[in-house]
Amino acid sequence: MMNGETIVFYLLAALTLVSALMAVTSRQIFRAAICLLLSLLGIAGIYFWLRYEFVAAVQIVVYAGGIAVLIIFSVFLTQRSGEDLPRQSRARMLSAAVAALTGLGLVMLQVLRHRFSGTTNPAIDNGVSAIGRRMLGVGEDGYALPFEVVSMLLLAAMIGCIVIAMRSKTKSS
Amino acid sequence: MWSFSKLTDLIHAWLYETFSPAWALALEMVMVGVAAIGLFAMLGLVLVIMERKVSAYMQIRLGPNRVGPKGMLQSLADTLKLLVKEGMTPNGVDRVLFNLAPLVAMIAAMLLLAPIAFAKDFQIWDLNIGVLYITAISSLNVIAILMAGWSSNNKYSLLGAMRSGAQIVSYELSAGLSILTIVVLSGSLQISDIVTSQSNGWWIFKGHIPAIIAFVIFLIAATAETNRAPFDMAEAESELTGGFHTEYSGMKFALFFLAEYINVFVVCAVGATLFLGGWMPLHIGSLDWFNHAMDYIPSSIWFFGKTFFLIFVMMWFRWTFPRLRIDQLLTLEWKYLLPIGMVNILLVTVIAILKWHF
Amino acid sequence: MVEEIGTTDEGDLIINIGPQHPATHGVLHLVITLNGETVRKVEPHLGYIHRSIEKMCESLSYRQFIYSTSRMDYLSSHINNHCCAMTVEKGLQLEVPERAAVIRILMDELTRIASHVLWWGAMAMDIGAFTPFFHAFREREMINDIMEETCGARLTMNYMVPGGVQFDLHPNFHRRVKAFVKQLRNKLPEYDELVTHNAIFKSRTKGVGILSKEDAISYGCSGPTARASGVDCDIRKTYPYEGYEKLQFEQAMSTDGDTYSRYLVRMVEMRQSLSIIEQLIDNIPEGDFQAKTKAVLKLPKGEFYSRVETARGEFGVYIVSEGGTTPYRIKFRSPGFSNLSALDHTVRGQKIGDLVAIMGSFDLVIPDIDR
Amino acid sequence: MTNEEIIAALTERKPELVSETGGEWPNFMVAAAEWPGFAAMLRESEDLWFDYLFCLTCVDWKTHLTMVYHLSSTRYRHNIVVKATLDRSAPEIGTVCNIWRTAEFHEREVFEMFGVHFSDHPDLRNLILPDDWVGYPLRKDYDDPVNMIKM
Amino acid sequence: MMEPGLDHLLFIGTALFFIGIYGFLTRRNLITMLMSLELVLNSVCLNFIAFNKYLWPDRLDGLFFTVFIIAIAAAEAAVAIAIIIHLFWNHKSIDVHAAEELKN
Amino acid sequence: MFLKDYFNDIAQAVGSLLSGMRRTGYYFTHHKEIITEQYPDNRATLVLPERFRGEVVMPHNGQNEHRCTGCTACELACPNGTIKIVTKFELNAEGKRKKAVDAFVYHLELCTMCNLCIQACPTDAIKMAQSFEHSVYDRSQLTKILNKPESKLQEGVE
Amino acid sequence: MGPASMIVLIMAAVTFSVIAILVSRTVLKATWNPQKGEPYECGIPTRGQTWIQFNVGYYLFALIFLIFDVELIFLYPWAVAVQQVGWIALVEIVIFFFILFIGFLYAHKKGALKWV
Amino acid sequence: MSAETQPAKFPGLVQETAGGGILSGPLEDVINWARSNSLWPLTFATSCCGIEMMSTAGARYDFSRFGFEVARATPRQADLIIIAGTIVNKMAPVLKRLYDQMADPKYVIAMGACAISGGPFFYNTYSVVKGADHVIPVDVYVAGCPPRPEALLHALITLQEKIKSGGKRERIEIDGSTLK
Ligand code: SF4
Ligand code: SF4
Ligand code: SF4
Repeated sequence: MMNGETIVFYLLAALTLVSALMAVTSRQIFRAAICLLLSLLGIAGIYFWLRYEFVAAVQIVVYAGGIAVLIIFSVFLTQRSGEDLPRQSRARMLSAAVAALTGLGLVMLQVLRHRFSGTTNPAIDNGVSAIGRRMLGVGEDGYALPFEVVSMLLLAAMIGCIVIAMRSKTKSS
Repeated sequence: MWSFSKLTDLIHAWLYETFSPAWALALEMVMVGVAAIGLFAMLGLVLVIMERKVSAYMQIRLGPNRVGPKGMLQSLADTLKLLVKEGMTPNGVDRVLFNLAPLVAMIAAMLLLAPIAFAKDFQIWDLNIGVLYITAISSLNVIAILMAGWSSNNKYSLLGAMRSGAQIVSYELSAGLSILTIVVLSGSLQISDIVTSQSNGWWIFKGHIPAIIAFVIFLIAATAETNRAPFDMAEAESELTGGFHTEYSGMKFALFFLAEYINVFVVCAVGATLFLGGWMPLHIGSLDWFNHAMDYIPSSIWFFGKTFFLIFVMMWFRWTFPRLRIDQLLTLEWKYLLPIGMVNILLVTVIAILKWHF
Repeated sequence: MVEEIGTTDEGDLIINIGPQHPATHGVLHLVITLNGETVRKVEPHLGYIHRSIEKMCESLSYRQFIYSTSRMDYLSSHINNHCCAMTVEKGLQLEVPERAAVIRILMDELTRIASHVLWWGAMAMDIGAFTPFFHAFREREMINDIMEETCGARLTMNYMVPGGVQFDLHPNFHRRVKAFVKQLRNKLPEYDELVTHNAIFKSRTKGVGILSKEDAISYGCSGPTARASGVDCDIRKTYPYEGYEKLQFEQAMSTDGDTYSRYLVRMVEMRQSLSIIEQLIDNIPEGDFQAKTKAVLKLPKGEFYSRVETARGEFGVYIVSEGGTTPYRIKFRSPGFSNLSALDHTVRGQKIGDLVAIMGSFDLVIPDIDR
Repeated sequence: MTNEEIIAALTERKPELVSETGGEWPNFMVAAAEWPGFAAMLRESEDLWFDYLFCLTCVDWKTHLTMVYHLSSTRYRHNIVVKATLDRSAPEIGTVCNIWRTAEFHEREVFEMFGVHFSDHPDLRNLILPDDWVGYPLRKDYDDPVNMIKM
Repeated sequence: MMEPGLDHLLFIGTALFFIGIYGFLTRRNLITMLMSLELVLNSVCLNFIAFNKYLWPDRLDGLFFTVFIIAIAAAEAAVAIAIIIHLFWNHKSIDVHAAEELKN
Repeated sequence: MFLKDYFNDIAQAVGSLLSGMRRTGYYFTHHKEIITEQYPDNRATLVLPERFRGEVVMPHNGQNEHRCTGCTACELACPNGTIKIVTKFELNAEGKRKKAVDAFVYHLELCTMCNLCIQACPTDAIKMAQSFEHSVYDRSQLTKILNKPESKLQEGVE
Repeated sequence: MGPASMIVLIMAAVTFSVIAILVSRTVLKATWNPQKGEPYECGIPTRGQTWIQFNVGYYLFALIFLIFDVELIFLYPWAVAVQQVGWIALVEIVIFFFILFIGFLYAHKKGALKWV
Repeated sequence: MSAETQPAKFPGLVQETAGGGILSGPLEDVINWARSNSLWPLTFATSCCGIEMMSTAGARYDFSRFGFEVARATPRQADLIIIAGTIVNKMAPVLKRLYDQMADPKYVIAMGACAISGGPFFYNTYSVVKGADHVIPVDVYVAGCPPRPEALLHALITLQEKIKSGGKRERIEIDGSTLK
């Protein structure tokens, strides 16, 4: 029997895949951006469905709140967003589609053939406080180091952005 | 004492007795949905009339007083009128996104209601990342605004939308930081935990100076995030006429309006929950008679009282201050609020680890 | 006209502000070239309220044409009328009775305050504060009451006639004016509290929209707009008329030339107008309020020019007479027209939010510009 | 300077100038062709320093047009009126908007109202009237049977 | 329809991946290519979470990887967009051809 | 000192903002400051100043007589042609033909309430009334004939 | 209620909005004219296109925001665990902030946080 | 103020305005009640009368008491244009466009002599529209120059009465050819 959860899952999956497809095919760049966002929200929905609320929230915060806005701004900045993107050559689209479909087929074949074996240990709490403890842990399975490394990465990214963007700004004016 | 939880339990039990589980669940869902819509609409009506009255009194005038007793039906008349006003779609707009945008705004606003604890044990969904959830969902607003602004094919809308995009996004940081201050103190993201952690005093009292600083930052950031004056860049009337909703009319516009007010309500509710103890009554140390007296006031009244107080403060801001310019607004965030917020977090960490809070 | 395409340069956006726009205080149409939020260029398009008053006045008698000038700068309608009456009197070589002159000055100053008060509210509203607007109307309504009692109308009073004023002062006038002076003196600190000292307001206006002294002169700016840039151009001081030379007051001046100093100059002017009123209110000479004139006025052949200081700046009336009962040609030199021409220069390079603030500080009245 | 001094100072420089008397301020007639140069002289001379153009207009005398410039000095507080007679059928005079920038708008107004052409004006378009307006409304013979209801 | 399980999630992940690849191959515009890339990254995240959920529910590493990937994706997007804008300022176009020009 | 300036800025800004809020807060709590007059409710007590110019009227006395001789001085004085006087000739008591006003047409929709007609009238036949409720659905109702039907010139007015 | 509430709320929002929008369609016979469809720009026909490429001055802020936003999401689990972990958490966050603060100062110094 | 006659001099059809009609009975009454009590004006002022309109909005007269408070800067959300001031030929197409861009139902008040007939600028001017009803249909005329705030309030009440009584507004189809 189909219960509510299953329906929701399939709805989310459909949302994700359909809007992802539209994101890569739409010739209206702004719409493509919105579709991408919808697709990412669909993924967040799947995380919710899987009861990984923290990841879902992170996904929404970063993608909806950050990356989408950034992409939209850069669209405004660099495109005449009212005009359609140029049409691609049919051959190119076809070959890309064939390549993607073949890839998909091959991988799925492998996936379905492969018997995954996981643990049968009981699931542990994936609540935020567990995540927090793990993240701050300095021991064997702690993520303290990556946590600090991320800050380095962010620093690097920020400096990179500023260097690049500021240079172009001074140049433009 | 009368409480919501008993009522909901009763209904729940009755439903499951009378109907088969599937039907009961469905019915329950419908009831929650209807209740949510009702709450939503009520809040909208009340907030609109409140805003008008507050502004009127600050502006030495009377405000609406002719529709219904003391003008209380004014916002009802407005709603009805908007309901039967033409909601048109101009040519040349991106029809899909244009019509989708108010819907997105509504969905975002509605979803925000889920984790709010309206009273003792009365919460739609007490999920374990409560406040993070609210932060996440409220960032969907940006998308609604950008969608509306872009799809309107109107220069004012576009400019307004981009402004508010930049603004909401920036102020999310300080809002997040000030929320974190309380999270550090209470050690949980779950709304119910945060409320219970304040049973012996609200965080604004027992969190020392960092909590107060965080509270102020939160108020400012909340005002900015809901696009209200003095941060109403998006619809800066004297510059961009209507901002992102310039082209919207009738109910489509009303939905934005409603969503905006619900957002105001939600951020104030979050503020009340984090800093003012949610539905927790005011308790003073060991003043027992006082505490008992306070306990007699229903928890929902405490919650709404605090929330409406914060809303009033935001209205007070709105009707007092001039508007900031967009660059000043961003400077305020990046030069003042963010560094202060970061230092504040460190401070509160020390306090939390030393257990200096009560 | 050649319609330009939307962009002039990469990333430039052309946007219309007005004719129906809350910030333009009427029906000014500005075509703005924006780069991001920065204003590249502002091109005013006028004429949305061009009522051809100059042409119309050519067929009105010297008594009749005065009323049409109160519809130009309706916020200083008295002062406009005053100037017209003075020009006609100049032509007729008519002495105005002393009482009439004092009444005129009193009314002028009340009008100036009313105009500045309204401007104060509107300026605050432009910057986004709504409450001051309503508070401003409280004081403005008091002036309106005084006007209504004596002149019979609230806005377009039509009180001046060649040779004096239409009616004598109302018996309540003294009492009301004194009450008003007291009230405004009490409320001005409140104004400061709400707007002048407000940190947001200051940061919005300080150092924004700077107009240098040379530019102000070259653009023909006058009134508070020019005085904020350090031009001493108060006609009441420089070319006194109607007994202003006997009064004690200072020209409100500033040298910064930014939006804030334009604001401050007007605030100071309000206080000065109050002090002028205080100097006069107890010393109104007895006598006629109107000189005897013929029923039909005829100006001798010649040209007559007189200038006054309205709330917005120098207003001039230039009458060319052929000796008939109607002016042959009449030209109104309106302060707003010249002030507006400096707008583009002042706004360039500022943000679009500043544009509104700068326009607010110029205190434009569009019918005054379009005539 | 008093009016007499101004007249003296100017006739000294340009003896051919015609000055009118009567009226409050000294009145000078210049030839249209000489006007921009004369204007620059008025603006630049240290003793005259007419830096403030407060009124610029035109009068239609049915046979000819007269441009009228009212100037004053913010330094010496003296005033002067300069006039130039123009041919009515093809009125043309040099612009002074590089000398007094306020002239730009005033000249545009005179252009549309009287049809005076200002040579070298940077942007001579209709300012107040609609772009497709026909006729010069402030000329005496202007008639508009549609819009103008005569009393 | 079946009860959703690991396979379904993996299918979504893989499909997203190849949709992203498809977009990456067909688009000539840097921003849209970046958008396709985001899809690819997300498919990876999804797989991590799926494995974590269905195979090793006793661990949190998949979750952590996802969070870190999101963080890195954000940083990457920021830098990429900075570069795109930089390119745009210099070449007035963000077509890949413009980027190719950069190589020379 | 950088930090000192930084905090000074903040303190000053907050201070100024708070003083603004105190002002609005004062008005919010002091309702006696409200100055609103409630127009349709205060209609009965509304007294307008006697000089207020609402519209031109022609007073008639008890015998339905007015003072207008039809001299058209007001028509000439009016700057915008608001008044049109239609005259007729009637025989007076001595049997002389005499000009009299037939219809005093007054276009309220044009009138600017400038008072020039009143001042011009040699016989004080017209005056300004304080009425102001002139709203109508149809603009033709604003054109009025001020002399009442069958009204006559008052005795002794020349 | 659990996660199902999200579905319920979304459904509620959608039904509410759709019904509200449809009411006026049924009740009102709206008129139409060609000018109604044009974009509103203060009563003047708009000049040129709206959807043009446009200088967004704020993109730099958005860039930096994104970085900080990521930082913020790492702070959430940290904040929850602070009291359980104790001093180490403080040390870690001080390092974390310190590194970020360098970036912040750098941005400030470079004038990236100033308006264009 | 009873008969709603159509001004004779204007050519064209009389059309029922949008917003009337489909529903009847009490529901219609409720809708009319809502509409009449929530007339959001467009901030439209061209000249002197605009100042009196602002006075009416101001604290002393406060038209928000009737629910007219929410002055909208965009015609899409406004229900009412108060034509406060002179309309000149250059402005007429703008006014028409603004009116056209408003969402139905929409109402118009002509405030002051200028808006009714050109008022002081009726004779000898070449640029003034002799009455705003040449451009857009007008529901209520209020005379005065300017009408005092009470008079405007009276006009608003008059308009409310009209809406409440379900007054089908006559709409005068204007020959579009004269306007650009
Ligand atoms: S008041 Fe003025 S406009 Fe009215 S009728 Fe008299 S003269 Fe004419
Ligand atoms: S009202 Fe007076 S001025 Fe006018 S026609 Fe009658 S008597 Fe003459
Ligand atoms: S009616 Fe009178 S007050 Fe109103 S706009 Fe016309 S001239 Fe001005």
